Amino acid sequence: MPTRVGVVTFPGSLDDRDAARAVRITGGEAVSLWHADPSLHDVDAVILPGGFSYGDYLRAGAIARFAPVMESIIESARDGMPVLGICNGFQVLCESHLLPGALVRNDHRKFVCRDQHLLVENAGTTWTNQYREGQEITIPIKNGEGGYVADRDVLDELEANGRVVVRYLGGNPNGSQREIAGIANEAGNVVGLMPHPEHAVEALTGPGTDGIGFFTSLLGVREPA
Amino acid sequence: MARVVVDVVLKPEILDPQGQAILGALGRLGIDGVKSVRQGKHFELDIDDGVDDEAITKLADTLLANPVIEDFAIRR
Amino acid sequence: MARVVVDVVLKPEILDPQGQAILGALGRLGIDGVKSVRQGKHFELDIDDGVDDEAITKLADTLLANPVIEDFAIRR
Amino acid sequence: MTVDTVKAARKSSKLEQPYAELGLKDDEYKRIRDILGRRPTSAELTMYSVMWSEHCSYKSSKVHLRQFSEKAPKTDALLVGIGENAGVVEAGDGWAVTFKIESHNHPSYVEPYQGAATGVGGIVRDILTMGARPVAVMDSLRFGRADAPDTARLLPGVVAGVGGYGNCLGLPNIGGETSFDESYAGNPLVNALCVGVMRADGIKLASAKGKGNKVILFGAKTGRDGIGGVSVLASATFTESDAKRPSVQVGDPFAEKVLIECCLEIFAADVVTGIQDLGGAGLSCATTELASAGDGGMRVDLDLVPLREASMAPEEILASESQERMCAIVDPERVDEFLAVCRKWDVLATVIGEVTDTGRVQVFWHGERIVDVPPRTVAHDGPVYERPIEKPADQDALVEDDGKELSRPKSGDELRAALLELIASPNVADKSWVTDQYDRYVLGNTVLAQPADAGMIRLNESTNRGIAVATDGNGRYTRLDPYAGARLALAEAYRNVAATGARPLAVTNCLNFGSPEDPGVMWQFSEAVRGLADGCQQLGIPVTGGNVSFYNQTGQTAILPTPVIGVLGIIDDVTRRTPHAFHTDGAQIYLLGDTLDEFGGSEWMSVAHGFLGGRPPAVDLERERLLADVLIDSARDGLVDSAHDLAEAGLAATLVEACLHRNVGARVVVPEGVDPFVFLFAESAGRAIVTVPRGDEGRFTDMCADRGLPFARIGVVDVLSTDLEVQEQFTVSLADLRSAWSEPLPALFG
Ligand SMILES: Nc1ncnc2c1ncn2[C@@H]1O[C@H](COP(=O)(O)OP(=O)(O)O)[C@@H](O)[C@H]1O
Ligand SMILES: [Mg+2]
Repeated sequence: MPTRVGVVTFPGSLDDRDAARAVRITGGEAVSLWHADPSLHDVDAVILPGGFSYGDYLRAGAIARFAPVMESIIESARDGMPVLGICNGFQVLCESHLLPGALVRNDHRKFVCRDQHLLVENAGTTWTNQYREGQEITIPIKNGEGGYVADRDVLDELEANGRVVVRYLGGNPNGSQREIAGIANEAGNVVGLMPHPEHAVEALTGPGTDGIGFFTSLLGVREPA
Repeated sequence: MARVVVDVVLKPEILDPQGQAILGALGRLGIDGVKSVRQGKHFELDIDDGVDDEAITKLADTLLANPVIEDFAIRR
Repeated sequence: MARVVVDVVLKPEILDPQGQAILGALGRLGIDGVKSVRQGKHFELDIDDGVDDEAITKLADTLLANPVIEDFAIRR
Repeated sequence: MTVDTVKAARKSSKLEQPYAELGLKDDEYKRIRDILGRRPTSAELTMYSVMWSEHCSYKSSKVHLRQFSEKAPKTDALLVGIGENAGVVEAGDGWAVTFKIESHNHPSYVEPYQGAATGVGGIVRDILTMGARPVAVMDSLRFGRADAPDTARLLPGVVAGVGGYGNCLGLPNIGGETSFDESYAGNPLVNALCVGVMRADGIKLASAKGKGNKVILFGAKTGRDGIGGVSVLASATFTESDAKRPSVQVGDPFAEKVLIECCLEIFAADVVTGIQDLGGAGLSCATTELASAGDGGMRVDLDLVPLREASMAPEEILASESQERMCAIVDPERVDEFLAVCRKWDVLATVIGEVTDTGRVQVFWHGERIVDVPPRTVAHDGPVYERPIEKPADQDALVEDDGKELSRPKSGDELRAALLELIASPNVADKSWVTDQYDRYVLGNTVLAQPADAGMIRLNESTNRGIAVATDGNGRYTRLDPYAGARLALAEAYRNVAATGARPLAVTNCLNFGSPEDPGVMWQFSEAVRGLADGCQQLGIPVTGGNVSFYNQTGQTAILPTPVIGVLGIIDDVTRRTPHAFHTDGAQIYLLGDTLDEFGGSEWMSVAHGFLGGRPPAVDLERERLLADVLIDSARDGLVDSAHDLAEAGLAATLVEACLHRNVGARVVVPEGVDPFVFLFAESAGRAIVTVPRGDEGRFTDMCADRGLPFARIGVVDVLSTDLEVQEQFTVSLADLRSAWSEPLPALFG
């Protein structure tokens, strides 16, 4: 049985099809989850995709957090279910307090879409175990509110416990504190990423295939080789 | 030094997608009794005592608000 | 029906690029004497008289502001 | 508030009506009275005035645009032609593609962010209306001088608006243009293009058929957006003192995103018999167009329309241009199903009327009849003008003075300096400052996007079939010779599509001109349309739709006449696409086509001498076709590993872009007997460079020779080199090229 990965669609989700495609390409089964349906349909893991849920006019992710499906996800995540939030999904995870901190308007005040170099710092999470610690990868970013901020104590704690999963290399694209591009919760099952690995799974349509590891990492955990 | 506040709101006849989105969410949040929401901008300025009302009005009119679609109010 | 205003501002320790940009533009406009600018959000709500302070505080605290990075003030 | 009814109009036929304030001419007003056999009600006057405006009726351009149909080449690929919301062409495997470009120039001048944003929103709805899923957008932008204060106000807002709306809709932006010329100061051009995809049997049309079928308005509420002169009428009927100025339309991309998903679900369930988007002229347009393309009759209860402001008068509701609204015709049996899908997506939907067999559009306001008109007279049989045409007095002198005597760089150092200056011109410089604000990845099918010659989208993951689209236009060429200018723009877009390996199939266009009341402008317009229609005929690709924008002028001074041409092509296998950048070490660089001493309207003339005069480059469409065939076939056969077309700033700009994209050096030789300056900077049409991997040169040159396409080997790619070397002339480092090319826009716009 392939791993069943739920991909949530909120009104205004955009990269949901892409996340589902990435799951499929890497051998998983993508199950689409609807924001208004609290059931997780027996999935093994959940991806909160990129986009502008509810237009993100108030604050990115602020409204999506209250969707019925989120209550179930929050509960299951606390019980250890793997959850990956990409871009808007990361923002939703922060708004839901599954991850600390917040994502604010880019320091240059513009939306930015580009191929971003990243450093994988924690290759031990559910979503990054197929990478090597210290591996450099290139994955697209595209965000308007991608600046990661948190209290200094929180930042120190993240650093001290290896919870900074990926960091920007070669220039900070959005003013994130300490160049943070992605973080994990304490248990490592919940990861939030500003970059979009689902857009780096096919050489034809992305800057390369460096994003595949995020998806195969999950499968690796479920089906040890 | 003085604190001046400038609130910028969309003109009443202009669509406010932001307010609409919030209003829509309230229902789902189970908060009743809110009839309308308009979202605007709020600026807090620290200024030297010498800066007069005229300068602040000019500032609000050119930089803080977009007079084509927004109105503003100044509080000192 | 009553009008309630909620102002949301970034906490002082959070960088405010929009405020910074305005401050930068002031020089070019020839307006002196502005020492700092912070940009926040301003919400105007029309509510039924029955809605109490507690409900509004909850609304501000859970939806309109993100307490991790923002403070808010309510005016009735 | 009192309402003007049909009954009242019959009684008070002498009543003075403010038709002139609404932009209607005396004879137009008289015609309305003749059509109705009485004075129009104020609601009818509203409908006629907005629908007979230049923007909606094409009254000045109609007689010219006919050529696009009259001269249309025969093609089996065309499924829906001019006249619908957008044309549709067959893409193979049962798929069809629709695309169209539209202007939002003036609104973008008034409020750059919202103007550009709603421009994207509008064209996306046109595409959606055809039954298609929108899959990509492009934007073609023109501003005044890059360093003008007006441009500093407009450009960042326009770009943020295009991005803000398109990004939030989840549509990849795959290309466009950004250029600058003094003449666009105060008249920026913001043209947005959208491409959509559907099953060929799923095309939807804007027609209201079937007596008893329901008319459903869905999407956003109706507000006082974009209501111009109509407020005169509204204020004549009631006295409240609320704001009557035309209000800027604000876009709600989230509402549109939800509307798209909702519509696609409705289309999939096959519950609509006709559908129309609400754009210019709002409900006036949608109701009369639907009716006149259908059975001809419709009853609408206008008081059922959900409003943002309760105090709106019926005239305002009819004229409102509120965004993110659609109108569907639905069988009564299917209405519940329709409404259920709308509820799922939280989309407001209201039955506002039904299709009738009266042959008239009848609008009621709380039971009183306020409109009763034959819909064709509103939607299709508007006024048609044969505007006077006269070649501008200065035209011959402009062409006469060709600037041939102006000094040209000669030495290697001078050529090097000229190159660095030219690539730093905002027209030629790196546009990443703009395009980095656009999401090009979303939907996961973007094969090529900026800065490729054309954007390319994979349509089908299993067959790898795809499409490519490019837009081009050159106001300077068109000013010098509008007939040739339109053909040059067509040729360039065609060539750009072919350079990626796709076969051009169809054309869309946005014709941006000054005032049609100026005979000189009308001459430019008629020549450009003739040139485009002839060109499409010659190339065998039909015009499938487009848009006209007149009155782009300040006082007596019009913009450079600017036809923007979009060409769409099909590629059977997107994995065979040709990228534009050098990347294979040792690949031989070939220049295809003929290079002549052609500098009329060139970027070099403009940058070096601020000069415009002479003739634009010659266009030979047979040659363009031959070049395209070679580019397409060599992509298919894997003979070339890069191809890049030559246009503004000639070979120089093309080489620099091909080197810098992947930071790869090259050595170039000037062919014997060729003037190095002409070689580098001339803008002769019908040219491209390709690189051929070592070992394939013979096959490639045989192909060119067999078909009679001139070619010259002009150099070699050197992956390890950090220079572009033009042998015996100069060497310039990639680093110097990069800073010259990529710094100007960030320096100007932050
Ligand atoms: N320059 C043009 N070339 C070809 N067709 C055009 C041109 N301008 C307008 N049309 C066609 O005329 C019809 C009406 O145009 P328009 O009013 O822009 O459509 P819509 O009402 O969908 O916005 C459309 O089919 C459009 O494609
Ligand atoms: Mg239309």
